[in-house]
Amino acid sequence: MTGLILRTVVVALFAAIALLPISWMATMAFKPPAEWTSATAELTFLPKDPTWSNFVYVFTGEVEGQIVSLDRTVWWPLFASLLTSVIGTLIAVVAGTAAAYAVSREKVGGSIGLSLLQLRIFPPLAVMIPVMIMWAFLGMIDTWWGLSLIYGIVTLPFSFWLMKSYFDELPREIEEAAIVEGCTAFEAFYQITLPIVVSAVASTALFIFILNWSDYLIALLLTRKEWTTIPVYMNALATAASGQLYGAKAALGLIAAIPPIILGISIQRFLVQGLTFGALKQ
Amino acid sequence: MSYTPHTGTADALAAQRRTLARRLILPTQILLVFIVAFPLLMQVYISLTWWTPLDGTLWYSAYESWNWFDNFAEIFRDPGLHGAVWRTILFVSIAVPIEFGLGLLLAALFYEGVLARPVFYSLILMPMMIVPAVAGYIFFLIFQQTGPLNALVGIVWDGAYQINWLNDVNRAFIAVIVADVWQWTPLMFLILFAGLMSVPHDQMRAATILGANWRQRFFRIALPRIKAVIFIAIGLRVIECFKIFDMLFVMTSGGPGVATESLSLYLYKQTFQSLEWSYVAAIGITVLVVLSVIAAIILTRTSRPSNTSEAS
Amino acid sequence: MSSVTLEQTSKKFGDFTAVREMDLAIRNGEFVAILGPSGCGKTTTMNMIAGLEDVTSGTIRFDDRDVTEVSTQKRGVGFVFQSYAIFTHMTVRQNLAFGLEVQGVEQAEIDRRVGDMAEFMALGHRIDVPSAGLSVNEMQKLAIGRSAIVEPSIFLLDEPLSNLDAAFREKMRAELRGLQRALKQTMVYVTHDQIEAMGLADRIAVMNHAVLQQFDTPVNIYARPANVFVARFMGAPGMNIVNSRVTEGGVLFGGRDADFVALSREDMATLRHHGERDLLLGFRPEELRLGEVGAPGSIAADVALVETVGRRKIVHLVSGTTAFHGVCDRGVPVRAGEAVGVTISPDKVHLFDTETEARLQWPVEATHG
Amino acid sequence: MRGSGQSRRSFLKGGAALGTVAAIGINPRFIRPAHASGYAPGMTGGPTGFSGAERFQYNEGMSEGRAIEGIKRLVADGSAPSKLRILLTDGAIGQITEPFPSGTSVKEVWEAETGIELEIIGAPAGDIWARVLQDVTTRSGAFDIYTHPWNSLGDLVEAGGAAKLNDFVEAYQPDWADEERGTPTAQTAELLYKYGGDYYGASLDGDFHTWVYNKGYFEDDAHAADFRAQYGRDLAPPTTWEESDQISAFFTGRTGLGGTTIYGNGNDMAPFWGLPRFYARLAAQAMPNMYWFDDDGNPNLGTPEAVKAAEEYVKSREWAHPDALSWTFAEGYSGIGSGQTPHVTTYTNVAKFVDRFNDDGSPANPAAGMLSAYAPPGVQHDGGLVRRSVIYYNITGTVSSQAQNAEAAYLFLQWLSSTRTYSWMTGNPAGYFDPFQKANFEEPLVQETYHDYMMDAIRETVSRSVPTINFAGQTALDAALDEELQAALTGQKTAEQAMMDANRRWQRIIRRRGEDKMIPIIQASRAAWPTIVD
Repeated sequence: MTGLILRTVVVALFAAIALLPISWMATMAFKPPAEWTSATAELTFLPKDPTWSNFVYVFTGEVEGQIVSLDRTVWWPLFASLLTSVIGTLIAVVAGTAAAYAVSREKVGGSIGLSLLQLRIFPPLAVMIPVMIMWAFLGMIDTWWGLSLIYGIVTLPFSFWLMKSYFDELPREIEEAAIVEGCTAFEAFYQITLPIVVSAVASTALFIFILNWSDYLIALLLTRKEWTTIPVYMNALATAASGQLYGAKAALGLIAAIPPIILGISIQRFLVQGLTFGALKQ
Repeated sequence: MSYTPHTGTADALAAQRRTLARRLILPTQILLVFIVAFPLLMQVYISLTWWTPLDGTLWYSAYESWNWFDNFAEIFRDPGLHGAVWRTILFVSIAVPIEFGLGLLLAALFYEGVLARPVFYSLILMPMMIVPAVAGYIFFLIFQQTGPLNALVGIVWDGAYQINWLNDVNRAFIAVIVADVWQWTPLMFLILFAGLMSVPHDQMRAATILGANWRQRFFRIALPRIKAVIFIAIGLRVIECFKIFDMLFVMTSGGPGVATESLSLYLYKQTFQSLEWSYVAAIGITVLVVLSVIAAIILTRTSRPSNTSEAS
Repeated sequence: MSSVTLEQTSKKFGDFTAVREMDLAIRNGEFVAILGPSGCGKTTTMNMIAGLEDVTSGTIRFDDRDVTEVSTQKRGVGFVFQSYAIFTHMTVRQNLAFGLEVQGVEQAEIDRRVGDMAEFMALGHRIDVPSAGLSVNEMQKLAIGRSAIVEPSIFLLDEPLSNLDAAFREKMRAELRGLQRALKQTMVYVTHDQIEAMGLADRIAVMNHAVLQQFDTPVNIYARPANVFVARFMGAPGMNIVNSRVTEGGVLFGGRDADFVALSREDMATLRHHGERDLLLGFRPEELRLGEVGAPGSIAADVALVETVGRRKIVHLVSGTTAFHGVCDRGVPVRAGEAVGVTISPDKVHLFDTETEARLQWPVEATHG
Repeated sequence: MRGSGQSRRSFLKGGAALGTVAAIGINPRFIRPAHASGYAPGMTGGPTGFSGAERFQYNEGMSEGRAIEGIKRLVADGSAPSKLRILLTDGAIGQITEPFPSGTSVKEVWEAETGIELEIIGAPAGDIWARVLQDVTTRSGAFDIYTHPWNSLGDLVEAGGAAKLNDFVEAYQPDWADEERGTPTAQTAELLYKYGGDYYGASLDGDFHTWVYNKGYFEDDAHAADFRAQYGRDLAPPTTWEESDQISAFFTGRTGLGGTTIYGNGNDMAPFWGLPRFYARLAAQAMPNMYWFDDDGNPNLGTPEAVKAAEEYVKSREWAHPDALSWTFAEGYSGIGSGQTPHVTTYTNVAKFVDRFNDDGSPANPAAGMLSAYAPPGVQHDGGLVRRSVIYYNITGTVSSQAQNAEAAYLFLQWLSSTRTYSWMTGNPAGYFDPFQKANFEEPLVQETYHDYMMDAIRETVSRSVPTINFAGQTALDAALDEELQAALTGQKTAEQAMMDANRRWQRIIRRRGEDKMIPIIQASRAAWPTIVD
């Protein structure tokens, strides 16, 4: 019993360390400029004079007390993040699921699994120049489809490996029985197997959405202005206006952080499989 | 029984299934070829030249400054690159073991049982859900001269506020490690805990009955059993840590000086400041070769279990 | 090796009582089976003996030593899991040596004992193979050997044969019995399979709903079940239990007017002591004989259904509103729809109290007087 | 609730937000009755609707008018594009889009007179060169006009990203170098508009780094008395770096406005943003100049003079804010504005962003009303005092080589950068574009925005400003020097080691770019240096 309490205390300490930095940003988002740093006032954890103005500022571009009006509000980057993440997820999940099924059942495609793994391991910056040139040649820089496509490609390894681990577990007999009953091979896949793994597909999709939403580097390099995503917008806000728009940036950070936290916690069990490429199940 | 498949013979059926499989894999193959073929060819091509966009010619005219393997030779002579690689390796070899150690400790605590486990579990996972660029910003805030950490330090050591974090070479390096450990220890914990939970309960109990104490059970039964999971967890972190960019870019941009400049940040600067694109291509190819070997190792490790399960 | 005594041992999980006030005295060197349907508390009982579960109240003693508060590691029990719990990341040798190593036995001693045990278990030629590659048979031996090598005072086995197919199980059962004799170990064996229990155990502890029902030799459990549950649980099919009533004239089968059941003198004495009352009448299906309708001392019944199972026939009978069944050789010419006269030999009849379902004995406890 | 309309009118309220001085777009400040309408006699175009508008109006005989006429001809023959796409630094957009002082904006006037839409795509100041480069190297052709640091002009030209403007300049005669109204000297025009002898850029900025100080501190009796006691001379604007550093050292740790602790050196020292401070120190180390390269095109970073400049620069960190190494110009602005520092070297628009008052007469920043400026400090040599500043960043417009219609793009740039439009625009406090033309300094609206003290200081600074690197390889050269300086600033190397390493890296970059190509360019760049000695 003392062991249990001792363990709980240690774990609670860890949880506090995990939580404090996030909550510092969260409270910062509600602080007026005077409370941002200790240069102008004593720092407190909770805002002494809580305000929505940081949010008002990023959503409307103007707020009392801010002489700088924003050229762009957060609405469009928010939409850009959402749209490109969702479409990127669709591409990755559809292609990845189909390929995973094919490889799981028929061992086609040679070493496609290895290639996909390499794709994930490779540092994007070492290959970004040709990708930029290619994207420009195809007119895909700073477009929603260009960003969605690259998102779909870089998260493809995850959807492939995840779904493959699921299909590997599913006995072939299910489809064979269906084919014996008169289904075509495709119908067996589409009508029999897919419905069985539909929750796995859904979890994979959420997982990949989080990955896409979290991207900073790719959006930084492959967008200009129109389709910059929230993280890029957030960081650019500081470069342009000064390193001191702490509150507005914190508000943006909070907006960017919330969807992955909610989705991530809701699929936490599944995350393990995603992050281990399904290697856990042995 | 008396069912007869009306689709024909077993051979025809197998053929039909293979055809379907080939079609289903096609989109992925196309995407892969799309993203790999041209970039790879272009990388190889320009890496053998001295081309930079400043030449005023387009990349396909790069042959005008053909130089064979000079760029690859440069890789061995470039102290900037060596520094970045060395820092990255140092970063990985400090951050990942700490993450592993703390993750394992947490996993062990959870495995033994804590009160309100689901609540703490979710709380502890939160850092890894944060967008890395946002995490960089959070720690940029925390490590400010005028930020909360120094305020806290000021409370403990009265008046001694002025610890400079992000503008000091060594402390900035510590700060980015702290940020990385904060963000990714939860991942280690998540994977290791799942691994521990997959250790058959009976084996742990059998060890107990045979007289093993807690430590013996943990280190002789549980840990060896989750070797593959540990391998994955560490491998995953090493790879991601090696690529690290977002968090550093936002938090320090590699500064002060190059004190926190990782390989990725170095490549970014080479690409957008020095414009040494052919050199970047040569580095890219070198990295590709090294990583391919690593990927092959990982793949053989992880695919082995599924092969054996198919065999049985 | 030692004796094991449970005194008033209880285990509660919150509001749920898994084991209630159990008294059990296992003798030194005895092979005891704990038998019961799933959820009856038999595994909990074993876990308490092993120390894997703390007892809520009561005492457990090994010989004279009170081990109630002693941790699992220090109890010195051997435990064979249903899954065998082989450490599959180790070789056979490492598995066998594990217990000795963690107890700090000298290396030379370990080597010697591991070698001996491997030979004894006929695993000598497999000693350095990874244990993941063993056959099920070898795994069981390894599991037993791994427990035996630390010379436990008592050996606990949790349904070790349930993973096996029927034919192999019989072979392993024989082997297990042989091993127990050779090791001269006190063994407690948990099972839900009565045939296994009957075949292996010196004594059987039958449990139901957290309560020990009867602890006796297989013969006695079968011949003198302590209550209706044990009577029904043992044997396949179980004992017939029918309502009946004691009247002036005798015991009425199924509470009907007509047919009386013949009883042994001993039972008659018991009944006379109790006076007129309802009771439950038990008789084993294989103990009844089918004859002509109206044969002396017989009970008139109709054959509802006849099943042939192997060399036996199971005959479903109805007498008035009372259904029961009998077992006979497949050669007996009986067909559904026939009317038959059923005779039960008087010394094979068991009497149980309607309320407590306990066996009626002479003299009966005062509470039922 | 406060509507945005109201906050637009009272935009200077609540200016305590120091961090916001670096504008993304400041709303117009001057609210004046809109009574004037129509053009002044003889004028055919330009803004209308406010008093003084006639000063910015033009006719076909003027630079702006010629540009408009040119566009009209393009429209007439059907070759004019329907819109022009401009990549523009975020903080500069307001000067084009916000009405000033009331009525119309630059953008509205252009669109009304030509019918060609202006599409402005913004990018952060620090990122804009990467965006330009991305467009050039990938041949995206997403912009007709780039704006970028003047330093990058050489790289842009060499990369083939900029269209040569010689023919257009010949045809439309911009008044860039006009003796009455244009650049301070003919030399300046050569420097700002040309690269390698050809016209490529249109300067849209006056980034002659200027010294701004807190006059209130300097004239404070207590500070002055203490300073005199310590250094035996008056606390006055420094003429040499030595004096400047003494002032920095003196003020560090003293108590300033509102009880704030002063740090003596207000300069930001982050990579890229801090670099001009070092260049300014270096340039003054020899008579008449310490050039970046010697006569033969070899880098001068390994010289004792360079090491001395580096040592002094590194030493100056002691008096700077502890976080100065991650500071950009914006933090520098807020430092001088809040009274945390007595002096700073920075862009001239610090005066318009920081030194201003709210509508109710209260200071927008604690130090508002206390600021002044001085001519650059220097180094005393036997032959005289060499005082030097640098031109660095300086937003420059170029016509993209991928522009849909280069002539139309050029004509817009000519119109925008000609002295009348530019004077009008630069008076607008809503953005970065700073005055540098003679006409700008004469313009009352500009004077009002930038204050008189700044006008004088700018003129003195301009005549003593040397160009930082603006030829091909600049990004690589500056980045290499930057990295070595940062290494010295953070104590990883001594200043001497850093300079030696920087020298080697510069040599390597030049070799790699081809010495035969580079040396003539380097030698040519020396011609634009002023030789004035005080």
